[in-house]
Amino acid sequence: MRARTFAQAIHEGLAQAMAEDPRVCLMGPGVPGPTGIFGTTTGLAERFGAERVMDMPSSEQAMTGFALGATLDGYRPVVVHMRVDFAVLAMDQMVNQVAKWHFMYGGRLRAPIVFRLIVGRGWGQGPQHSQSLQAWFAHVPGFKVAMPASPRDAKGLLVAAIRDDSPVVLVEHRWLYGLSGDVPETLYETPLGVARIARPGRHATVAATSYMVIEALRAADRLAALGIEIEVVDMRSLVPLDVSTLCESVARTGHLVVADTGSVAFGAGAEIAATAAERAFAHLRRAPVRIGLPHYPSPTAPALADAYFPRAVDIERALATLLDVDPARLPAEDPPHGRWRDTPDPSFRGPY
Amino acid sequence: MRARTFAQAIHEGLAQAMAEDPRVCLMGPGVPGPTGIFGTTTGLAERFGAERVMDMPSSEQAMTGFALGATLDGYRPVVVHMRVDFAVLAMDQMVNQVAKWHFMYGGRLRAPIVFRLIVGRGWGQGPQHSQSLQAWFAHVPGFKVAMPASPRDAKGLLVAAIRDDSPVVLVEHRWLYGLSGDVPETLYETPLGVARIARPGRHATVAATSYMVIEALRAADRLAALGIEIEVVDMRSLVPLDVSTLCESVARTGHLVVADTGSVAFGAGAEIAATAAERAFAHLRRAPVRIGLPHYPSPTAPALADAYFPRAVDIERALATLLDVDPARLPAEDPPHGRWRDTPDPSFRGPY
Amino acid sequence: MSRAAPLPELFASMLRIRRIEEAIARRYPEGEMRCPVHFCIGQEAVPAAVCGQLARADRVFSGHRSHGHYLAKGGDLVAMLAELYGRETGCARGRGGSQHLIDLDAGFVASAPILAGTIPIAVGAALSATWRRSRSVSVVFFGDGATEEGAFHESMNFAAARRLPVLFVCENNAYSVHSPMAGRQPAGRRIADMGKAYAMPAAHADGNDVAAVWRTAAEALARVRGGDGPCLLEFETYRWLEHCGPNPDDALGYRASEEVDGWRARCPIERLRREGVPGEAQERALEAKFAAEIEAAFAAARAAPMPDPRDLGAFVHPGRG
Amino acid sequence: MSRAAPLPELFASMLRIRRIEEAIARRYPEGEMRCPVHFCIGQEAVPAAVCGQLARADRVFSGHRSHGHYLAKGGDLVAMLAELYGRETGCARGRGGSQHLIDLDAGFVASAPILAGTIPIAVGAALSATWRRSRSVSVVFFGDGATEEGAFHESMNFAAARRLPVLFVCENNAYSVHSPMAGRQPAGRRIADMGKAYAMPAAHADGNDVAAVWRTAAEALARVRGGDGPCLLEFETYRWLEHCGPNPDDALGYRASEEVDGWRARCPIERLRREGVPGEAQERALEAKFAAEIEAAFAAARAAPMPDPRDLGAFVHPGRG
Ligand SMILES: Cc1ncc(C[n+]2csc(CCOP(=O)(O)OP(=O)(O)O)c2C)c(N)n1
Ligand SMILES: Cc1ncc(C[n+]2csc(CCOP(=O)(O)OP(=O)(O)O)c2C)c(N)n1
Ligand SMILES: [Mg+2]
Ligand SMILES: [Mg+2]
Repeated sequence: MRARTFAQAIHEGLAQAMAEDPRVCLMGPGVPGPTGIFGTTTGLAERFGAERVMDMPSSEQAMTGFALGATLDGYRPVVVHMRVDFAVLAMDQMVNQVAKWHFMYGGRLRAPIVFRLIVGRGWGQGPQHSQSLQAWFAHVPGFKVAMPASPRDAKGLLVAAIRDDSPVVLVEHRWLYGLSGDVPETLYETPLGVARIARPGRHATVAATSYMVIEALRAADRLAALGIEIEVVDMRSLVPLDVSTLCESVARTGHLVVADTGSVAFGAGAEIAATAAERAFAHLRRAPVRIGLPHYPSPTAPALADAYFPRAVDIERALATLLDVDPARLPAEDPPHGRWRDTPDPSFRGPY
Repeated sequence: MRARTFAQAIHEGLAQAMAEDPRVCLMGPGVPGPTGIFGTTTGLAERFGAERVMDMPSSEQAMTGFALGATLDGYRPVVVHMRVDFAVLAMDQMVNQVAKWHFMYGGRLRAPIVFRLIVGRGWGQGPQHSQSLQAWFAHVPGFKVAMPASPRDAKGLLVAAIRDDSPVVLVEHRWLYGLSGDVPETLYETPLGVARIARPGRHATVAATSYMVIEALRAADRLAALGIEIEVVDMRSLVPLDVSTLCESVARTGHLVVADTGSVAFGAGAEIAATAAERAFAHLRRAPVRIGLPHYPSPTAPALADAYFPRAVDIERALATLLDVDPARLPAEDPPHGRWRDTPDPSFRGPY
Repeated sequence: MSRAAPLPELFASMLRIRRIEEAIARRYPEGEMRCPVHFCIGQEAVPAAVCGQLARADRVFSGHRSHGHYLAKGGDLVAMLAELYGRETGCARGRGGSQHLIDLDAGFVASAPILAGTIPIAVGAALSATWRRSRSVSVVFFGDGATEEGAFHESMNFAAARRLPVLFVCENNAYSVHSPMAGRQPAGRRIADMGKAYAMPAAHADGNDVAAVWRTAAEALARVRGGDGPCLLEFETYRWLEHCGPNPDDALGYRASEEVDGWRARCPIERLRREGVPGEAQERALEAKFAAEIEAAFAAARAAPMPDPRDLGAFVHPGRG
Repeated sequence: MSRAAPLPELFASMLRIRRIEEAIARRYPEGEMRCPVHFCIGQEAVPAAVCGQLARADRVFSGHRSHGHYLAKGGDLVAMLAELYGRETGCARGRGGSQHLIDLDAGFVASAPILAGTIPIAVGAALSATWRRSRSVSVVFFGDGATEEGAFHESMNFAAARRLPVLFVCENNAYSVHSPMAGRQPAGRRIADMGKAYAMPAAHADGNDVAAVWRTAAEALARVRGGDGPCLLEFETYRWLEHCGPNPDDALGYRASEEVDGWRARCPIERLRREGVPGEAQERALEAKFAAEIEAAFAAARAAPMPDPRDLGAFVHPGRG
């Protein structure tokens, strides 16, 4: 095992992809800066030059167009937004131009751009800095959308995205950045559109995205003590959606809980649940259940945020109901490492 | 019956709401212009003055902020976008500010703004002028979202939206503008969040939005000849979603087809289908089916557009499969009024 | 130094655009070109004079009113008409229509109707041109209305900050659909004055005087090509027909008829003709040539096949490159 | 004519902001203010001198670095601290945190961290003020980075086109997070020069010279109040601490230490002190007063209740108004 953090895995993927292909370039405010997008781009400007690792003004809309224009000369830009929320300013260029670029000129142009959108949860990121809008991008024809949940996939999906000729939106969750795991040294791909059985099990399926995979694995761990075997499917991509892995798992278990990082209503989980209802209807023994954010903006105060963001315990409760387990038998939730649950682990320090 | 077109109904709703409440004002490029947003605003500037019926520069993003700022003085702006696609330029102000305005200042501010977003389908509107992005707005906490399908509701939902203290997104489909129907003269509301049984039936439910209600009614008409009774539920609002009307209908019929004007994938139909799967699971005899746009951008050429946009015939086929009706028994589709099906009725003339 | 305006060629270029637009307008009511079309009749001088001095490798971008730019840059006429007719042989294979013209061989990269949408893309192309140490420049055409969009500012700012080889060309026809400038933009300043916000050289000229457009563009292009960074040009001109579609719209009353008549009298083609350019015989020859070309082009476009509905899903995602 | 700068009052206003920010910085590492905080230490002159000459009915808007603007406009200190502590008694009831300050009684309408996000809102408030024939003006504060956003341009354009009563105030501290101006904005022009793009009067001054800020703002406010339309002001200043958080960040190396030291030497408070304002005794009295006020405010804020998690869904949709 070659242990690397999620952030290091992204860094390595970027460095290797840039070394492999001189057309790969990075753009975004702060990308070449001293803190290097949470450490994921540090030193790359020094190594590959300021032309390929570009600082940018705060002009999210036009920056997207700059990247698109550069594809005309064969470049393959990776555009970075420190918060998903900032990409909201770029929706016109992303949706009206980039996503449709190949199609609307009859295949004569391509837009091989990767958008790294970071979900900024925790420490009071609040209403304008912690949205999780993957469902938007997945809804727009032309994009591929991936959401890595492990260091290995953080690198592998990034490399696959960079090599793909479609525009790809990568949603990276800040709470995964410190997570450590096995990351091969080679330049490998995690194919877009292929889910992963993160943990096999036979009593129920939890189909999860991004950071919710970690919470699902925690839930599975804790339910194992009760003899309940949960299968955790890390969806990895929303577009293409791996319908067969999802439905085969549901066919094995008969139960589905979907856990996504975004709002439940009209969210990614709706597509996953609806797909399972359509394609694995005969196998579903009970109604599918969705876990995610309630239909409220993201609050800042930790007293509210702790109640807002779903955790393993919410998944456990949903599974208990599905599987007729007396909720009283569920293990008590671990206490937070401090007073609040708004930071991912004890070593994390504010400001953010 | 007081027959008015959908466009006239909007006009009347605006005029009456402005007469009732001097705080209601309209903004948007072309709003006071000679063609008056497809006739929905004609003459209002003359009647209510240029201050309340404001032309605007093409600055969609900032225009949204102007409307929001005006709410500080108690105004209730109705912001008009001639195409949904133009609102994409305003997503930052709409989503990061307007939708969260009341919440993120702890209830001290309100954003009673109505956004009229027009879906520009047909006559080669093409990739950048015919998107139907209601699922986006419905996914963002803070908005209410409504989609009138009849002249009566075009007025009633508009009036309800104007009087509501939340920001409300109204999605208006161009192909409904010429539709005629009964429109009461009084200033009435169609309550947000209440669906309507547009046609009762007992064999299957079609839950439809906006223009797809018309196609669903056509399908129901044609299937009636085979003795099949389809219940058409006009969802009318996405947020709040009328879960009980939906689920009660499914409980009666046991079958659900969802027909939405947008892309199927991660679309409004996913939420409706998932909700039915969750809340009416025991009543569903077969898997729900979704009808909508394939996951491709909108093509311009009529030869492609005719295949792209779903019609009654697609709903009929889905119902036939659900109800074990031999598709050969389905009535043949009516021929188009011209060579193509890219205009709503024979009296329609280009350019658009 | 740049050469003097080649007036006979510019005349030919303008006349060709005019005749093509007129032919489209004539056939549009047949209902076979089933997409919105924005005619540039009356505005031909700017495309002719600006594109007339570009190399093939220079890249042109435009918006909804793009026929003139496409044609003047050398875009294929049959492919454009086929696009309007929704044919598989259209320049965008029928997927885009009149508002999505493209001819990469001619260096006409892309037009698109979302206002200001192609402006940042043109800047990006200029950026990557500098990476490649290429000498090609980006030229982007847009209307007065498009300058109201934030993307215009973001693009101007970045192009100036990085001194990129972009020529920003505003065709100011005084209206955005039916809205006049008053209330949309500040009084007492020209659009060209916005260059000052970015320390960007800018110039303004009569957009119906093809020689003036030529000179103004020549100077700006010399700067841009010389590596001195971007320039902004504003040309005042006027659209003769309705905003979208083939008819006059004087009945709507948003433009005073004296104003419309005044501008019609300032026809850029007629202006040269009055100066004796190119001469009657030459003009007759041009008319005959264009008439034949246009007729043949319409015939070819109309004979071309429609896209196959089974290919609806083509070009959504490219194969691996 | 406006009165001369009331230096002792401005000193007091700046010192108060400084001491409050220092107190927050001191307690921030305790980990009880759990939200990102952007300190304005070093930049106190602009909020003090601009807000110091506003009426309560004038409406102020700001961005992420808003403490100074809120306090100088008369925002309630306890409510601000309670907001940082995530308390139900916070000015935004804990929903917003440091980046969403509000005090409607004081005419501090809203701050929000999305860059340039409040600029159009301020313009809209000015628009509706004209509808009401009110004499209140909108003042919006933003950084140099925010001027790169398209919404800035769209707002300037519209405010100028309609001659709205808005004062645009740019605090140019030469950095956007860690990025210097070079490469982000054109060389050879000031941000104030952007006024020319909109025929909008603009001025530039040393943002660490509180008297200069006062004079510059006074002139502009007289114009804006007089119905002559908007003005743009640019004040050069400097942030002493890291972009976000309570510590210096000299170790990151993006700012030369001579530069940081040079600006620290140009402390706006020290500058007045050197000129003998307000005098030692007065200063001691102010220090004592602020220390007591701040201690009491922290105590009150910390004693206040947390929001009840059962109220998570409150304020998503208002009741009918
Ligand atoms: C973002 C956006 N908003 C609105 C429109 C609708 N629209 C199409 S053309 C046009 C007028 C543009 O005026 P101008 O840029 O001056 O070009 P002109 O039509 O005068 O050539 C408008 C508002 C659009 N296409 N895109
Ligand atoms: C739309 C958007 N993009 C990016 C950011 C991230 N961001 C927060 S503060 C900041 C720097 C802004 O610089 P400036 O406007 O000069 O203000 P300063 O911090 O220097 O006071 C950036 C880029 C943001 N908040 N919003
Ligand atoms: Mg124009
Ligand atoms: Mg700054």
